[in-house]
Amino acid sequence: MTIEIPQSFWLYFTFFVLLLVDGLWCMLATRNLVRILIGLEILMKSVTFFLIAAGYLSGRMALAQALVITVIVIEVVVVVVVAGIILGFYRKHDSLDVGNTRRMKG
Amino acid sequence: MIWFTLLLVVLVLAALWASMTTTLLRSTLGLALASALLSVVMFSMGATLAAVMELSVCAGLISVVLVSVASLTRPRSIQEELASRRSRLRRIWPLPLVLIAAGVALSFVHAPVDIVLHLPKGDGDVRTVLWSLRQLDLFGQILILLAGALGVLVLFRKEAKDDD
Amino acid sequence: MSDLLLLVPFVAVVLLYLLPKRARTAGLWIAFGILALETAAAFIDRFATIDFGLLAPLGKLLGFHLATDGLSELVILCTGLVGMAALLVARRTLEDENEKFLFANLVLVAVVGINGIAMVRDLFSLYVFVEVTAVATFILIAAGRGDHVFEGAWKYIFLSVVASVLMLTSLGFFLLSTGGITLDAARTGLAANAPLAWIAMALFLCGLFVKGAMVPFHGWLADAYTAAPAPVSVFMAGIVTKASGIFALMRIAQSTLGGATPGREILLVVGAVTIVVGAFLSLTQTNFKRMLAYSSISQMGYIVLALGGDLRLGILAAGLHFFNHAISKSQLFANAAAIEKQLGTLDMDEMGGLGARMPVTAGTSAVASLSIAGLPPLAGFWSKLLIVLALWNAKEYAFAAVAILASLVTLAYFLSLQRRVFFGKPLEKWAGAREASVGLLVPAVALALITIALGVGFPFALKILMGGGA
Amino acid sequence: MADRRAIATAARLYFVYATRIVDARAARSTGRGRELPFLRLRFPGDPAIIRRRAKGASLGRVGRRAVDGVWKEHERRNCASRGGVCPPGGGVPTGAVIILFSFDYIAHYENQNEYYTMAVVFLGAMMGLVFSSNLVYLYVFWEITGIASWRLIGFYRGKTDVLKADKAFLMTALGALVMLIGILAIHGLTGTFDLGAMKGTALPLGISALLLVGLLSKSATLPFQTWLPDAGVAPSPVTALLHAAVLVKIGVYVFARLFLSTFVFDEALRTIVASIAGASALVSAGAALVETDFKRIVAYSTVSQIGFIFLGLAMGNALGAAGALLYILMHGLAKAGLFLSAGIVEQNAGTKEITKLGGLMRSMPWTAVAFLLCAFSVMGIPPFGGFFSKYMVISAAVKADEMVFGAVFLAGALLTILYLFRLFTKVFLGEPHGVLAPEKSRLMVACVVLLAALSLVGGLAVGWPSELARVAISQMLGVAG
Repeated sequence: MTIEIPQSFWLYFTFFVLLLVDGLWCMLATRNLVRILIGLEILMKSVTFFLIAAGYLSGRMALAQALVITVIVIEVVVVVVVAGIILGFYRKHDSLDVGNTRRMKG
Repeated sequence: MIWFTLLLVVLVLAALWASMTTTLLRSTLGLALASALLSVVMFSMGATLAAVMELSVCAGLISVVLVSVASLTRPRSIQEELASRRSRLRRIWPLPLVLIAAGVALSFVHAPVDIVLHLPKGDGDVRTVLWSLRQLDLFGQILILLAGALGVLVLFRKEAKDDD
Repeated sequence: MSDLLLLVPFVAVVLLYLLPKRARTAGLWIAFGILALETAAAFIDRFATIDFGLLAPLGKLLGFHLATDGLSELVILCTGLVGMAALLVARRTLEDENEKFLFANLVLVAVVGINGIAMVRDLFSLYVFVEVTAVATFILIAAGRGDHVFEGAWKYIFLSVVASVLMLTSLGFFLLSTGGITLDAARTGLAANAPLAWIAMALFLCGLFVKGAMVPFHGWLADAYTAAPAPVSVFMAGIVTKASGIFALMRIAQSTLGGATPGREILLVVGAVTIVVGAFLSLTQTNFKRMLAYSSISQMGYIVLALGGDLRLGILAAGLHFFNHAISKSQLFANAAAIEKQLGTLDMDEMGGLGARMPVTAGTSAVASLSIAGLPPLAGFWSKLLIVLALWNAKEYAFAAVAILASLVTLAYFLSLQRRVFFGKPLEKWAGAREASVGLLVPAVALALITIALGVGFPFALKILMGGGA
Repeated sequence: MADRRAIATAARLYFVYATRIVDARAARSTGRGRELPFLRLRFPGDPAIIRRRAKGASLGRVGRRAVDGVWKEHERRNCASRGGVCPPGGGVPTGAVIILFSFDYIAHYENQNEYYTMAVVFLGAMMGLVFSSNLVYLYVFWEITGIASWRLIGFYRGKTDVLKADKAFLMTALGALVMLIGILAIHGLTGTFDLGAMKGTALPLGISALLLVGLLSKSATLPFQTWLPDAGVAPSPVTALLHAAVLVKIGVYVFARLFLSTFVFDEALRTIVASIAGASALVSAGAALVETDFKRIVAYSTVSQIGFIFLGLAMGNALGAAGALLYILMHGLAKAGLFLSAGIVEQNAGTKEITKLGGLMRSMPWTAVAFLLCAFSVMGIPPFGGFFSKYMVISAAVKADEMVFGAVFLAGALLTILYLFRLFTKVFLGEPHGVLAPEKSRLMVACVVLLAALSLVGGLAVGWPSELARVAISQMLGVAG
């Protein structure tokens, strides 16, 4: 690579932050459970990207890849479980509106 | 480098589209696109194996799951849809502006960072690392897949029972 | 042979599915047996180094980089005890056989996760096992029949993902700053005072604060505990939250922070704020389980606070409080299960005078309450005393005073709980209420006896602990 | 951490109390559901008593040996000097009489098992406290008495009863926790929890103040006195046990242990304590004058008398201290008599309001006489026991040249006479209101009479108790009294 390390670090970091903000905003702005799940996925993308970038910059790409592979597996399991929970919620309330969940207080 | 940066920009745009578009199906599509773009990014950075995983699992499998969730649930009525869309739009429209502002602000930062460099690049093959150094993580993967399988069993079966 | 602690429950889950359908009723007892073995393993001196003959090559083959020490044994012991209690409660409160079978399976998966957390020496593996435990717990909560299970599970998932993001980001920073993700690498980086390493550590701590429900990330816990089915809340309150959040913090404080000032100050402030906020929130609750949940938050604050004190004594005190709280809180949730089963409600405003109807439940819950409130001669007093001593020795006088005086609030809400539920005039409405069945009383009584025995015989226990490391 | 010797000692003490509780349980189970209360007389706490009575008793050989061992160990190690144990140990016979009284009094109510268990735990903890030579164990037993009194005060399950019990528990626990901070500070200062090892330490005023908060809250002295009158919702034997014989005296006793025999008792602290005690004595005596609830009057009287005990201790000379210890003993006997008389009146007449009572002299002659005798002792009329203790404290004030406090003390004594006479005339003399309730239970009356007689005998044969107090003081202060 031709660019020097600090500069490229900030490049990666910038896009990491952008994806992160995007995902968080997506999660917080919506009331639809599936869309929250999508926001959550965007968050995971950002983190995946950051891990790869960190491996790339520090020269531990193999390690970073190994980590990312595990993260991806965990991610897919979480998504499946959450999808199951969302479906259960839908069957109960006949809606995907997160507003229906805000009933517990205290 | 320019191309690489552009790729990243497109990646963020795809994610932005996924979070802003109106229907769930398009949103899912946007996510799949972002995932695919990310795998290209990873590929170009040399993380080939992880890129393949990302492409097949995230862009493929997760999209399938999301699409099936979206199709198993009934879309809302038009009135509901319109009402909720309006309120959502009110909350989501600042997002692009925020992203642009954050991007611009961050592009001015060039503070030095103290990164520890491991030269020569690459500490062996990823397969070696995964299979000989990170068995515990592999075990964790198997375990979490098992947990996921149990979860499918519990959460989806419960549903079938409720149908009766 | 610490690998066995991961492998045996894992293999058991797989084998349980090979059982013929009719034999599945035994699932609960098989899980119980495995947890009993686990409890016993915690007592075997240097269990990790024992060679099991034929099994020895297995360890080499697998190449897990595990390490056990006093702290791991503590968690393993708590997991065994709490898991057994949860299984006993499940036996009496879950309705059909299938639910019980799945509960046993998921508990075993979570137990593998917790054992992993107890023994790993690597931040990423820590994350993986935390996630395994969390996924098993999501499913356990969501599998319930209550009205609020989705909400409870959902909030937990939402904040868990935030925690994951924080931890993974932190791992990225660790890669950049130290090139490694083992605990040792992290310690080296922190000792060299690399700014990126400190950022990474702060992020990781934040992730664990979410997992451990420290204020201001405590929002999920009360909902999750309240929504979860009775045996799940016993298990969660007893060990899941503590292992995946608090124990990880203990591990990090012990092996990476090394008493460095910035880390200690974070722990002190977060711990103290959590103690106070949790205690006052608990004071205002009307739901039995919800009050216990906020009390859990507050008590976990004590453990974190202890980590900010004098290092050696602090870890010892935190470990003891970990144990005491695991025992007493899971016992209180078992009491809650008994009450819910008998009355069908957990609203404390509807209760009163139950002490006469359910004397065993009332008596054991009083023991656990007083122990958590830190009254001698029960076990909770000694751990709190050690926590305060650790703080005092580290010259954190103000924090020590906060810790001491907050136990008055603890006492206040537990007295209010006792008053509203067990004392007062017996209500007409519950004239028919009777003591819960023996199956539900066994765990409560056993755990209460542990509390009393540890409290009364504490000086001897301390001697063993001091000798045995930790 | 605490040294091993103390650990072993405390463990043995635990064992003693445990055997005693088990013993109580066994007694109950042999009764096949019936209460066999007389068996419980055996364990009002003092290992010495146990040892004497253990000959043919049910403790069994092993238990007896353990008890013997503990006692000898205490003798050898002199954890608390033997003399020093005696005056608070005087609470034990009083406690025995009170428990005897409660056999009849409690018999009509539920939760008797809890009552007896807690009473035993309470007395046991109190003896444990007396024997502790280590601040941590002191604190442990201190809080156990708190737990026991929580359940004892909350004996009735009505909402206000339980609330008042919680209030008492929380207030004493607050004091105890503040005291715990003080204990930690002492540990920080001296590096030990062992009272013997820290002998002669000069405490900074701040730490002393922390300790004092705990002591005052347990003794229900101003400004922490409010829980004590409220705790009058408890059954009368409980109030007698807590307010007269044991609980409130613990604070005073530990004060003596800490400030007289362990730490340096400096001038500033002495003035502070004396002022608080004086104010407490006068204010609560005033409150006793205007109250109309029988038990609240007696309770305020206790607060007031505790003030005098603190005054005596704060005078700083051996005479005052010996007087205070004697005061603990005498006041315990007489005040228990007053509370128990209140219990008889309350249970038979069905009210505690003195405006609704009157002329009970006719239907309750024995109770009335016993009440009057006990009241004489509390007032300090010769030749009752109370006179000597009061006399010693006053002369200690004179000797220490603290004329102001001497005057306060005299004023307080005058008020005591006033409010006790007022109480007596309102309840036992004058026109009867409604039916005159008779004394039903002979056992209860006998207990009160016994206490009154003991008060009188304590005064007539004052040489023996005052010798004890003198020995105790000379051991505690290390000087010839």
